[in-house]
Amino acid sequence: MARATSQLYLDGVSVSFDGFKALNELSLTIDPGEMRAIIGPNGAGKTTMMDVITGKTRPDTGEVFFNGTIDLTGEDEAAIAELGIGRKFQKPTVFESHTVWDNLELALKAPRGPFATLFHSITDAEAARIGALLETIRLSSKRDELAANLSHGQKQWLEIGMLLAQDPKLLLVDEPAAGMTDAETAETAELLKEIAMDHCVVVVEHDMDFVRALGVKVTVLHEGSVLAEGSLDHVSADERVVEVYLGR
Amino acid sequence: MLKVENIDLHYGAAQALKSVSLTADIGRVTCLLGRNGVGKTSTLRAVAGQQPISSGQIIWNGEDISALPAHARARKGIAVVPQGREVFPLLTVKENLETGYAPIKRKDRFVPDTIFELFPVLKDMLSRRGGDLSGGQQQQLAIARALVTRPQLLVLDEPTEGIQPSIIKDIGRAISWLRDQGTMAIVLVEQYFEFARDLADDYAVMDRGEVVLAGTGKDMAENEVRRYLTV
Amino acid sequence: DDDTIKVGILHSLSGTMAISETTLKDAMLMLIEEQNKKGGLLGKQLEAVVVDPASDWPLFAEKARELIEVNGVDAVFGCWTSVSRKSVLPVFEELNSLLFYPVQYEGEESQRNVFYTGAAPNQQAIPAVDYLMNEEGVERWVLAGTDYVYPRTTNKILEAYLKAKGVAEEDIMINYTPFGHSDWQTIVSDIKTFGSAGKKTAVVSTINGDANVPFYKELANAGIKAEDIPVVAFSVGEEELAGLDTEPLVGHLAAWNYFQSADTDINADFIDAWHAFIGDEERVTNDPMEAHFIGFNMWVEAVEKAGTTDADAVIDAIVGVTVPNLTGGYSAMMPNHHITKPVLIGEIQDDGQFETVWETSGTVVGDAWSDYLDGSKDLISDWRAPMSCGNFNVKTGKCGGSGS
Amino acid sequence: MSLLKPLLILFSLLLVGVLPAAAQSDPEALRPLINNLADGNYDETQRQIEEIAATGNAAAAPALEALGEGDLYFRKSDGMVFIAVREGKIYQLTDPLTLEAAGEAGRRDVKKIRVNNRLRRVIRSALGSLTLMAPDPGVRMAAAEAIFTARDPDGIEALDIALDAETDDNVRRVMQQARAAAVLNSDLGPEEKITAVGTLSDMGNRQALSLLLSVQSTLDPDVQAAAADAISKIEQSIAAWDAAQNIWFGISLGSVLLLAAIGLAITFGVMGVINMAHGEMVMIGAYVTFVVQEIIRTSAPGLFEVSLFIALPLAFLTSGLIGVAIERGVIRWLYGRPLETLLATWGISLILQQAVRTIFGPTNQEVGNPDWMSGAFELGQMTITYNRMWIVVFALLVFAGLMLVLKKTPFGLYTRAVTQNRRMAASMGIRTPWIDALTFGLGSGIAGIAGVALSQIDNVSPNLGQSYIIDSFMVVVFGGVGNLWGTLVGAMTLGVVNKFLEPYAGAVLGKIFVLVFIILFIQKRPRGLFALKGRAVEA
Amino acid sequence: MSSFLFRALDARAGIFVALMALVIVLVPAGNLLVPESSPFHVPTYAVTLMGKYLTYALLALAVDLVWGYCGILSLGHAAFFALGGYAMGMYLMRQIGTRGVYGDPILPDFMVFLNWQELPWYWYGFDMFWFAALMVLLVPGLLAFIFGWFAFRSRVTGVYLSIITQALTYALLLAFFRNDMGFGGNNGLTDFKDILGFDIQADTTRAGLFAASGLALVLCFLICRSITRSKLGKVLVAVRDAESRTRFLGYRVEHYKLFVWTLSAMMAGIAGALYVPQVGIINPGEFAPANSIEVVIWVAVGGRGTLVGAVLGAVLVNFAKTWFTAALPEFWLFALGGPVRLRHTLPAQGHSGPYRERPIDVWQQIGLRPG
Ligand SMILES: Nc1ncnc2c1ncn2[C@@H]1O[C@H](COP(=O)(O)OP(=O)(O)OP(=O)(O)O)[C@@H](O)[C@H]1O
Ligand SMILES: Nc1ncnc2c1ncn2[C@@H]1O[C@H](COP(=O)(O)OP(=O)(O)OP(=O)(O)O)[C@@H](O)[C@H]1O
Ligand SMILES: [Mg+2]
Ligand SMILES: [Mg+2]
Repeated sequence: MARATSQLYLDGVSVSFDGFKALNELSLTIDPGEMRAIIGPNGAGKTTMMDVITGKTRPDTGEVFFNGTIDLTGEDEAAIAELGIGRKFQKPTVFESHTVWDNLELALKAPRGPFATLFHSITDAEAARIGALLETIRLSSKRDELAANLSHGQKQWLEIGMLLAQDPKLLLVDEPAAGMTDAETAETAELLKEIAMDHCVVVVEHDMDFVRALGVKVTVLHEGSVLAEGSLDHVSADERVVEVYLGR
Repeated sequence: MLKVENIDLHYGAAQALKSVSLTADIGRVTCLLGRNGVGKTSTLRAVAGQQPISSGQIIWNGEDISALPAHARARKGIAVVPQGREVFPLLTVKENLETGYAPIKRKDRFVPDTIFELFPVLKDMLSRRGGDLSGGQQQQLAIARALVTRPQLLVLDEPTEGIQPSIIKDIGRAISWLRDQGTMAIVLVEQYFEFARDLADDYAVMDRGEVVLAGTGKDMAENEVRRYLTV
Repeated sequence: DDDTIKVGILHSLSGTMAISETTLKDAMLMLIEEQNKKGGLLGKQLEAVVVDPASDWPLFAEKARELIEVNGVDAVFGCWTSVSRKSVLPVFEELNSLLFYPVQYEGEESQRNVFYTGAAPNQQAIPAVDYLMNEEGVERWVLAGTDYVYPRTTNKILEAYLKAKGVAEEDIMINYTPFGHSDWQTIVSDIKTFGSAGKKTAVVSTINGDANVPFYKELANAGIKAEDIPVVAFSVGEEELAGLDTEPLVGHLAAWNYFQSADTDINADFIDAWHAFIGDEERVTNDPMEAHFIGFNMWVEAVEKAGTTDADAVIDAIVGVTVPNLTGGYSAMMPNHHITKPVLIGEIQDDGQFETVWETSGTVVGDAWSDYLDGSKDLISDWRAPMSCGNFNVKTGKCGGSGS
Repeated sequence: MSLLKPLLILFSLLLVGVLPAAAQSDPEALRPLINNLADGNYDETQRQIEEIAATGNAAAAPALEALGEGDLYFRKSDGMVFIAVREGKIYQLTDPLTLEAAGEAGRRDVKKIRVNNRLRRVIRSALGSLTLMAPDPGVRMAAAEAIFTARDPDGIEALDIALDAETDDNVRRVMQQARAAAVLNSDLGPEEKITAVGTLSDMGNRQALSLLLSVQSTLDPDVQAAAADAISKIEQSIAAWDAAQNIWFGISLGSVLLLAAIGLAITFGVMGVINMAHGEMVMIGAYVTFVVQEIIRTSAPGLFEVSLFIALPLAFLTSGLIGVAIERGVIRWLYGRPLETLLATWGISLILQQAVRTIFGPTNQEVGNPDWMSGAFELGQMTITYNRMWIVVFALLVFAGLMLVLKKTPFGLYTRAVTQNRRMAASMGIRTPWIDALTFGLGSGIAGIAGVALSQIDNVSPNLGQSYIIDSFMVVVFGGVGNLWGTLVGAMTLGVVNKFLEPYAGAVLGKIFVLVFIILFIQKRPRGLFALKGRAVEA
Repeated sequence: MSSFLFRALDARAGIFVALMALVIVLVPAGNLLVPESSPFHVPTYAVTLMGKYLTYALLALAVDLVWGYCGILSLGHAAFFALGGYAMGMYLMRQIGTRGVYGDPILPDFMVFLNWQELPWYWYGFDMFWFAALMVLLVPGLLAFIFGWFAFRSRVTGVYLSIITQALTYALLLAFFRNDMGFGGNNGLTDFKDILGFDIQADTTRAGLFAASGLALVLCFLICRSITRSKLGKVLVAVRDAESRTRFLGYRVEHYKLFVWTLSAMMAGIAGALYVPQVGIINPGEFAPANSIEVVIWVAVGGRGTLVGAVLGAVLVNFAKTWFTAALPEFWLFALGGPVRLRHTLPAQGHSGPYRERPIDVWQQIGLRPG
């Protein structure tokens, strides 16, 4: 029931590494158009969850469905990306020997087959889109720089730009504000809220101000399963969340 | 004490630092702030010897160390917690910590208990490979690893990145505790303004490769600094 | 410059074959030097042109072309492996020059521009088998070789020959190994097994090059003594033995047309000259060196006879030229461009030399075409006018092979 | 050569001194017979030898021994026969019967009495019956074995006498087996023969089988049946032993692969340098062995037995230092550019090969096996050669030693840290240049000592390294780059697979199948046998 | 499509193509039209030699496409080259007809003297040029496709891939050495007489083969260049740098790899096919792993990932080899080993090149080490 109407549906997902349970019977449902913040202690399994959704890690048990019908556990990374799931990694990963512009061009939504790309030439609309994205991530001045030459924070921004360029249905954003100044963090929150108007977004972040600024439902993970769920105020009031995560 | 005097630093032809100067005293925390890409990490790399400088001087305890390789600087008591963690992915947590034995005397070659008190999670994961840890766990390991070398100068590049709030608080307490020991100078790069403000004894703000504002922590005027941190 | 006559030397000085061929380059340099001391040829000095085809077969063709076209040499002494010879053949044919090929080979070839001074199978393999059969009473045969054309052909010929002599199918074991094979445990143990069937057994080895050393080491360690299962080899000479402790190998055999131990004055002189030239008393001589010695002298004589180095004239003049070989007899160039040679069977001694235990009473004429192979038994070769054909079919009476 | 003579005399004196007085009554009586050896062809010589043996006069043993060794000569001037040993351009002569020095002769004055394999066999069996009573059990054993192979019925009598006197159980057993062999070849009655078949059946090895097979057709029906039983029994047990033998071959090949690859497991596996010059380090180790033996040969022959132990540290140092030099001179500029290390080390490998070729010449060099590395022993029906056995042991020792260094010492830890993140390792205070140089030196040094071992089974030539480089890379990659256990298991697996394929497919196809096996295996496990898994690897 | 090829022709490529066109015209002209006495005469020896270099250049180009742009370090490309060569060699063998030493109209000499009774099935069709030409493309292409299909799908990368390509060529080497394979064993295929009816030893034929090699090189260069400059080229570089990241963007990495890998193998096949008639022999030695490594070295010397560099590297190194093996026969290995080494000892990127900056990423490319 819940599955049919959901955008993303995880049920009873477990993953273990050499006996260590990184995810433990995790269940989670994201509705279409919803933005969800996920918080939880280091090692709670947030990144692992994203790995499971994007096909990087296969769950030992449990179901993962996209759009209510598509079983993601049977698909590989490329297929999942093609379905419309985009991801920003916790550690920024960009194509270092490509320029900032080319990084965005590669991410841009377009047919992905070898022959399509072989005969592809860039359209004005695409160029304009990349230009706009460069503005958004404030890297216009670095458009012809190799991505290798960016600072840590700039790489974060570039990766966010690439995620936007893909225009996926579901965005998985792992710690977007890490390494950003407070002002930039606030701005990122605005940006995500804007995107969330017509996309489904899952954000992982440790910055409570940022999560507060998003103003969405929060899920707290702990030891591989959901510890609490609700508004930020609601979960912050939970003793266990304070104990394992927020601290005093 | 550390004295950075008018250093320039280039990546190929591009200049990343222009005549940057900075001091850090034993028993004090010096905070370095600035937007993305202004040269904070570059400054720290220059201090740690990871990137050669093209002019200027770096003086540590009265000695010019500008030309020393990184490992020699580590042997002089400089430890770094780099941006992006850089733990050794295939070494276990224990082995990662033991790499910190390299610059210290044989009798000091053990992991102080305070480290595990600070980061209890590491104790549980001693035999897990560094690369398998979660992002925040890696960050904790990186800090712990630096502390194993019993440094006199601790250089931290955004140590709170990706760490859960409760541990950020612990790290804050730990840094002030270390400062209060009075044996260590600490240079901290931090984006998280409040965290920085609470810890800073001195501060410097960078913009486009230059230090544009500096002073003691007490008169770190929020507005003025924020001006350089907003877009 | 016209005041010298140029001689090309086409031997690998690097790569896998350098181990064998470098010596031949030195031998040629020595022969040329000696000839110059004697006053050169046709009143001119000889000049050696050395190139390195680097054990790379296409490079052999390229270097041959370079020698002939660019350096203008009048004759080339060179090649070791069959494939290198095959590679340069068309070049010599096209540019009409001369090649002297000094190594024992599988036969089945006779080319106008090439002179084969090494042994053909009938000058090596068959006498060796005869010896084992008659002298040692061998009844069971292991034919072990490296997997390439020379062993394949030789073994084909030997198989046919043995069967013709009444040896049963199950008394012949044929085994091939890759080039440079170094782990002989299985094969040596197979040989041991095969040899324990109660009949006197021998191994006929066409194992090539470097693979011999580990083979003999394994053989020695496994305790296979020459008295029990003798091995007769066609590719193991003094040079190969130099890399081995021969103590445990005493009594194993080799068939060649020359051994350094040959007790003749001309050989003693040759060895002395070689030691003086190379500056090392320990260096050995071997069969291909003798082949170059013979080939070179034949060429010198033919040039003198023809009064020119012109290829056509020399090709005409050289057939029938007879020069002394190092074992006390004479070798003659036959119309099929192969030479006459004595066949010697030698036993390995503990000093790394061979001692001749048997030899043919006279010399044997090298057969270009084997009598034991279907395709070639009707072929003969004669490069003299009027036949002037390398593959004349006596059945059809036509030049051009046996095909219909 | 010069050593041989005193040894020979000593040996002969031993023989002569203890033989029953009757048998050595008059050595001079033998002189005409011995001098007769000088003329005639092989057939005649054979008759002479048999005649000498028939006298049963043990004084003939040294002469026959020398004949077998090729040391018996005759003087052209008077046809007298001597034992001669060459010293430079002249020969030192020894009287074959009295064993007294008999002057010297020029190279052209004497002529060797030729022997061939057939004669050696005859001599061996003749000596067998002459030395059955020797005091040294080793000699008696050899004598009995000689009679076994000769299967000469005439030996039975001598054996019976010897058996009565024999005290050593092992020799006794071999004598009985020899007697059985002779009996089967004789015209004794069926009872005797059935007992003999029984003895051989208990012996149970290939020699027994071979003997039974060859006489089977000549036997009476009863005996034939017994023989047939014995044959099938022996064949069964041999088949079982064959499988064991194959596994041993596999392990032994595996050890060679392991030795060849283990240095590479460090320079390539741990450091990530695609080290094409690895084979040359092995080759240099082998040449060090050669040089050591050469020096020993000329200045301290007594040390030959320990030459390998002298060579090991020297080879380690030589290859190791060359490795350090290569690292300091070339590789250190290329960290982070592994593919260029491929080029650079390829260039170095060419240069090293050519350098060795220039210094030592292009031909094979002789490296001898010390006695403890030669020969074989029987384990059940398996023949295990000493050199292979010691190489297996040695390979495992090297492996264990290396494992200890890498896992249990700070050096090992620092090495791994440096290769995983050079910049960060430096910031931890690790002297990266040192570690790089030492690690590369260690890998090269290990390759060098592998060369010492390989010199015992393979060619020592400039090409030595080339023949192992591909296999080494296959082993390291098959086992999983960066995992020493992988290298061990990989080497052994490939060795055993190869040895099980070889009897069926032949050496050539066998090798092809092994390569195909590797290709397919990598499809299943794209990071080798002992693949590292998890986030740490992919990241 | 036209825009596709057009894209290749920027200034740099233009210069290269123009130069090549000049060479293709001038060298044969210098050989055939200029009298031998003239200093401008190009000897036949030189024509053949340069023709050989051009085929090597084409092989290097093929390697550069997969290695320089897609990060697949093939240590087995000589296999495709040799297979193309064998396909051509088989055609040339069949053309000999009754001119072989045994005069057998069907069977090549080596089959006659090893007592083969009839032509093996896989030799059928090779008497027709079109069929052989097709096989020149198909055989290497198919092998590459099958090999790549499995390897890329199983995500074999880095050194693991390099080593199994080496295993592939090594296995083929051993297989072709076997006389039982029916390809002439170690001696390979030789003694060719004519190609398409032209005498293979005639100067005109040689000049023609030279021109054909030059044209093939230019054509393949243009194809490679348009590929690398297309978006597909950018994807390839992305795969080279961060394969798994490319997957997360939705690109099917294995399809991309398979595409260029197969294409590259076919180019190598063409190179081999043009090589064989010019050098006059094809034997299993061409499969030797060392040959493949040498090709990689040409590419690296000329500059990986530049295409033109690969061509230059191949010509340069081979020219040096030709020259040294004649001029310094004993020492040419020193001479060749030296520069290869020296060139790379220079700290090419100064002290702060991107390589020093991010060692881990380059390591990752070949899968040696995690990031
Ligand atoms: N391959 C692996 N082997 C062993 N343990 C692993 C492996 N991968 C992940 N883990 C463990 O699984 C747990 C979950 O990791 P994960 O990265 O999902 O945490 P997270 O919630 O993203 O944490 P953070 O907030 O620090 O990023 C951690 O304890 C980590 O150490
Ligand atoms: N390896 C490099 N090569 C070339 N340019 C670089 C390199 N690393 C950094 N830069 C450039 O140098 C400038 C300073 O970078 P630095 O990493 O010091 O910034 P930062 O202040 O630490 O930024 P962040 O907050 O994003 O970490 C940036 O503009 C960046 O683009
Ligand atoms: Mg995480
Ligand atoms: Mg930074």
